[in-house]
Amino acid sequence: MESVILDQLKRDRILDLLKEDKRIDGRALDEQRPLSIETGVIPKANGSARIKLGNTQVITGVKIQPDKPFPDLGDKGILICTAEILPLADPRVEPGPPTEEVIELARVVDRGIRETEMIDLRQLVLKEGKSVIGLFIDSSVIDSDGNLFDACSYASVTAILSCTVPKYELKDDVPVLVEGVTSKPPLKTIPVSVTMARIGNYIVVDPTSEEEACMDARITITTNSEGNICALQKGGSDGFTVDQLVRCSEIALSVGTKIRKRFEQLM
Amino acid sequence: MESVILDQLKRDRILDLLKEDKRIDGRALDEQRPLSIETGVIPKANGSARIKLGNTQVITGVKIQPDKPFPDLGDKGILICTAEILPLADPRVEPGPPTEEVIELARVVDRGIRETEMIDLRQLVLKEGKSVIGLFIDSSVIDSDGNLFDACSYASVTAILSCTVPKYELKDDVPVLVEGVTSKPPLKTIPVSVTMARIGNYIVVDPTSEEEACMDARITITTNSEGNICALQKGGSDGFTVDQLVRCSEIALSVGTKIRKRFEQLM
Amino acid sequence: MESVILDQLKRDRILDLLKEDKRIDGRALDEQRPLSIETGVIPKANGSARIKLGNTQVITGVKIQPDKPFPDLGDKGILICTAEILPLADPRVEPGPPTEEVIELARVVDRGIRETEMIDLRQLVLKEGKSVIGLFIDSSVIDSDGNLFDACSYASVTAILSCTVPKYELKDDVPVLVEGVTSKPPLKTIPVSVTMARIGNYIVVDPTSEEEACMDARITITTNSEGNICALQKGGSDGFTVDQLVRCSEIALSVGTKIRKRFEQLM
Amino acid sequence: MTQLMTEDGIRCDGRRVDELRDISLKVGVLKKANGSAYIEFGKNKIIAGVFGPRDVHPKHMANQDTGILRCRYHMSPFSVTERKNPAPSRREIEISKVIKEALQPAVILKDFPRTVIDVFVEVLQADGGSRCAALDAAAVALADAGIPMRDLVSACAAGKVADRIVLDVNNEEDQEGQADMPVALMPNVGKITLMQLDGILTPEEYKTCLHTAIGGCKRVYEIQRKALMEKYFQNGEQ
Amino acid sequence: MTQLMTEDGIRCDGRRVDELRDISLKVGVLKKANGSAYIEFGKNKIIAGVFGPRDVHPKHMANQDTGILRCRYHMSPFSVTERKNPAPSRREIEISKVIKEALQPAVILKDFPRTVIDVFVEVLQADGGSRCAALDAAAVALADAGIPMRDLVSACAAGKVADRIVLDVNNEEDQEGQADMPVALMPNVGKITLMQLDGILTPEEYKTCLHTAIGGCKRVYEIQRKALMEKYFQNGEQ
Amino acid sequence: MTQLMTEDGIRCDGRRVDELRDISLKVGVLKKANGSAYIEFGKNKIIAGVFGPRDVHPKHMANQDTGILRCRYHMSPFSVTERKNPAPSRREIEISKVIKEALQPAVILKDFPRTVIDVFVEVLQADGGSRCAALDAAAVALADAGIPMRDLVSACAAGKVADRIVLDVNNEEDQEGQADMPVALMPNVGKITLMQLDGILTPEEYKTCLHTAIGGCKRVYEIQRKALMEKYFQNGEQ
Repeated sequence: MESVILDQLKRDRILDLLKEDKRIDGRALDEQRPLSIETGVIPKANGSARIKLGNTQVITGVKIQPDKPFPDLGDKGILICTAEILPLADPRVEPGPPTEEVIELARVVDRGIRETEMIDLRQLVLKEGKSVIGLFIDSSVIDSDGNLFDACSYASVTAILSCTVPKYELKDDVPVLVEGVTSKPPLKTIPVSVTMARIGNYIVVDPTSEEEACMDARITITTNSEGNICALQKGGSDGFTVDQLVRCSEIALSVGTKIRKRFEQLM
Repeated sequence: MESVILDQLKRDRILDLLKEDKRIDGRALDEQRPLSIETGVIPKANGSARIKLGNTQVITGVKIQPDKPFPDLGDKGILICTAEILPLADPRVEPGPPTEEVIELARVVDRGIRETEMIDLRQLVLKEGKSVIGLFIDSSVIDSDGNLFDACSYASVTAILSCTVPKYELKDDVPVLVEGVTSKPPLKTIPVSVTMARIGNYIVVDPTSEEEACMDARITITTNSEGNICALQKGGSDGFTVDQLVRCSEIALSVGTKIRKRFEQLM
Repeated sequence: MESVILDQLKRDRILDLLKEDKRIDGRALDEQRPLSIETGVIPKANGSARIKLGNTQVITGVKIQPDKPFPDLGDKGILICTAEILPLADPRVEPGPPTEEVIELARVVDRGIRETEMIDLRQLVLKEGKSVIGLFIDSSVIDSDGNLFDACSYASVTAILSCTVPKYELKDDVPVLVEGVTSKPPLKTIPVSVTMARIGNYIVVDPTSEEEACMDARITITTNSEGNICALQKGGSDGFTVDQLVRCSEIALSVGTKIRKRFEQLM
Repeated sequence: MTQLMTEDGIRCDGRRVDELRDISLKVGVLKKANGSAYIEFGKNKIIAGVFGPRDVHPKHMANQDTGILRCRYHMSPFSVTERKNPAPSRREIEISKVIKEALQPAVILKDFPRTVIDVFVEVLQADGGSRCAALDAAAVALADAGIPMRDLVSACAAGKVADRIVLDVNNEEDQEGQADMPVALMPNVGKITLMQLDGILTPEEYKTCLHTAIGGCKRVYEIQRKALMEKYFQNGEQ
Repeated sequence: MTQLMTEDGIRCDGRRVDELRDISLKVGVLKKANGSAYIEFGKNKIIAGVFGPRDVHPKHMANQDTGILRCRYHMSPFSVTERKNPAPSRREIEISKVIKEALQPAVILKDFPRTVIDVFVEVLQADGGSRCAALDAAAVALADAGIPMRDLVSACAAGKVADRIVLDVNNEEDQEGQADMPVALMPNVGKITLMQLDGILTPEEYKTCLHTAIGGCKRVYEIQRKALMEKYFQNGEQ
Repeated sequence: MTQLMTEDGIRCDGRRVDELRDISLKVGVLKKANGSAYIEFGKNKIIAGVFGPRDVHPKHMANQDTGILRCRYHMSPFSVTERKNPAPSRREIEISKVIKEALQPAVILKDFPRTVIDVFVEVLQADGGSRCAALDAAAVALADAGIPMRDLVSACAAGKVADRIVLDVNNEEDQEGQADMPVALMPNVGKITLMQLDGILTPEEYKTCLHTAIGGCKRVYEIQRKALMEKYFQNGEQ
């Protein structure tokens, strides 16, 4: 808020480049930043991944442990995705309870995995209504340079793809770990989110924090392995035209297909 | 706090009128504002009411569901009255944890219903010490123009009078809803609270927020159908003489009788 | 923070005295302030003590009640020591959630009792993994003039020494109080903490709040009846040399021995 | 498991696929708020109140260059089947945020630097589509408060139920249907300012669903206009 | 179930109906507080400490025209039979408010604009009537702090037990009796500054109960005066 | 119950009593932080980031005469065997405080009045000795941020296991051993700035343990120096 004039100058500069189909870091409008994926980075977790999307960096760990099912959802295992921006990731973040931005981030990541039905939660039941397997997928942003939605989503999805599910059996209704027996998680599809920013009339894929600071609006669209659209979240303080929304869905499908191939190599 | 001079002028004006036995809105000193009562306004609740007391407006919903009894109170159902001043009701209210004013409001409303033993909680037990019926009576102030105590109390009492209690039966110690069977709540008496403000040496019934801003002290007295006094709360930053307290109890009884007749028509 | 110059003058004065082996209140460097101990001050508690260490005053109550054991610690009773600085004890304390200073205070007191294994928690089990006896040892600082660590520790230890453990028996797996039967707590040793401040190159025992305001660093060393060192916490914004740390351990042992004799008279 | 649609395309509450639920909207229902509105949208019962422009507390949140908009979407404890804890849930905080961002393009905040406009929405009874209904009431309450606006904001969901794209998803359809897509539109400017999707759509269905929702928003807009007209031009004169 | 009264009108703790429990009150018991007092009132053991007039934090709570009074009534975890969570309960917050409002008429706050006087009360052991006992200690602690006051505040409850009006309700009578009415009095000014009632009284009993409580307040006042005299005029001289 | 030491003095992870676990330390691993470091110390995986000197929020915490140092030690939910609640525990708050006090003597805060230096430590995977490893990374991150320092801070624990004093206690030894003593040293100044002890030591063992820990700190210091050299003087030139 302090440097309104500088922000305006930066926006002018970014818009001038966009008119020539260029971005401030040299990318094409529909080009993501380099994506690096490492899995197994937290051996004590059941699954884990470190994602670098340009300078944005996220670490996700998956913990799998027996739990009680939610009421009315006794025939399903538990899936909870969280996200946190660590204060070391960004000078603007302060320790404390989650802001509305972080709550939105976590819920969008969660829905992207939940609504696509990536994991067949019905296969994670030990005893219906009593005892199920819970997957806790916690993402920590450790370096924050824009597009935390995709970075956290990719880290969560790849941590799940790389995880092993320990075996539990009920003894006297108490879940007991069966040592040494694990399985792959029951997967149905691979969701891929693609986040785009609208700056003026231009749609840019995978915005940096510089681009986010001067964007008009934001959209995150998640597609599944079957080429369908399964989750969407518009954000930011302005809107989109219908044409832009259709264009965004096409970009999400085409960029998503490329990313999904990278993910499939992990399986 | 900003306009100390204006507050003082307003108080002088109100006191000048009181010397002539008049109030700023034309009422007699022991006259309540017009009271409108609508029940059944929230069909998804088991009981509900919307009260308008002058410009003060409150909506109360009753939710009835099985619960575990409190320790040492295993032979009684649960009754919990809450109250909240919604931020849309008053420019001075901010979202957040309840202030001491709101906590007092809720506890005074709760005690007015609890101490009069309006509801026979012993009839709301499914299995002693294990399983009981709970009544949650939540009041939301949506327009705040003084005397929230009576408005919330009247809304809570009429919501209870209008509620239907669903039937639950224990199956294997688990309470199960019996569809289509309901009953009236087990009532013993009808409590009516009457709140008065002392301004100078005058006692006025049902103060507006204007009158509350310049009152010296406040008192809420609840009476029951048998003409007894069953709950009382003094508030405000000054006191009452003994004579005033006796006079207040007489007003509470006479005004309460009129209000109770309106309530009885709802049964 | 307001009176930096005054603080500096006070420190100069204290240091000048220390050079002559004197303290501002006339004590020797390794001399504690007068210690008074009263037990049984809260008859409704199972044990209690009021400690005065100079002007510092602490009241501790012990509540003993059945509880569920911690997971993985099913063969042990529960011991929890807390500490609170009441806002009436100190003009700098404000009501609200505990500060990091208070959390450290409580945890150091707790560890001093836990790590010395003062109480044989294995003797407080009603049914392994299901039901145990819990000791809650809550300390309230009511007058705060420095060295809260030792004051809270002494009050906790003497409240434990003076407590009587009610007898519980399991009936249908529910713990039931056996009226009129009590026992002494199962004690193994008596821990005594000794807190020292470093001011310049001087080590002073039992600092007042005046001395704490200008100390460089702080150390609390707890010893047991067998003459061993069992818990230690360094605090403050500077450090100690190795020689100072060895000297501190010797002081803690010699001062601790004297204090322990006072405690033993309570048994 | 409810049957969500008959063979004749009649939905579980009797509507056709392109039919809105009953909507009633009333402007200026509160005395203390600067602007207010009450909407019944199907079984939703929602009240919105607006305060401002006014001073910002805490002050460090004020912006020297523009006014700010704050929103709070909150559900009453008695608004849902099982009594709801009155503390705001993560869901309510997220909805508060997307509602704020849906209203923001319509409100001319630059005119009121250093101030805040507060929009408070209370869901007294909840049904499917409560965030859209909340937005519809909030936009009208902003207008009622006399806040300068570029356009209204009109919101309505579409979705996929029993393999068909339907307008205005109700509670049962939301829970057992295939997709729910709430949308908010600035009807004169033609901008979508809120859009979410939960559920699975083919790219073709996505487009149909979006257009269906926009059609609903436009019909809601007429109801919003009429409600404002009723308050401000009751006697037919301008 | 305890028998609360014998046929001869003797209460469960041996008192007659118009008898106070033992009260001991000591002034100036703390070093750091500006004023303090310790009271034992039956089995109640309560300490009160006062700070101020002093600067207000946070600053926006200060009032340009008058000093403000803040009160905190808090119960120690070990003060009751079952260990109490140290976080303030809703009951403690309400009692803090009524205690503040009971003391406020007695304190001359206008003399100290922009400042706060903080009254902190800690219930070390709780019995029936703890709010009255807390008030009695707090009023004396305010005087001990040298705060200018119009009058002391003296508090005592009356109630209805076994169909009789009794003075100074104890814990068993509070829990199993028919009514409890705590009252605080400014004894020289003649104003009631705290009054609550839980339980059922006829209009006639209400009056009797009120007068009984006032009688108790006056006896407490003598104890408060004596305690202050003991501290300030120990040697009999003025 | 693990056997913690063989008859030949070999520990459960294969180390000798005076042997450190493997340590790898990398400086400058984050882009947004002013300084950062990543350490693997045994199975500990910890990242530290530093911001500042910068303005203090809230402002009343600023000190006119000196800069202030703040530390936050936090464990990721997935860092331990059983998923950890992300809210800071009392243990994390205490460790944050002792880490701050261990770093403070090394940082020249007087040069930056009214500002704050924030040190954030995240334990991604926890093993025994995580507070020492956190300190080792934090000290290097402060240097990487260009903060003027009197010395580095190097930390390592010693302890008592199977009746022997051992260097660098691991997780199993911490939980089933006899004593754990974390120590932090300013290696050139020779000051101990962090020291804690849980467990029972004779006075003689106490001295041995302290010297053993200091030996470990000095070896850690060499690793810290090397890591800083690698970043700032990669090509061997000054």
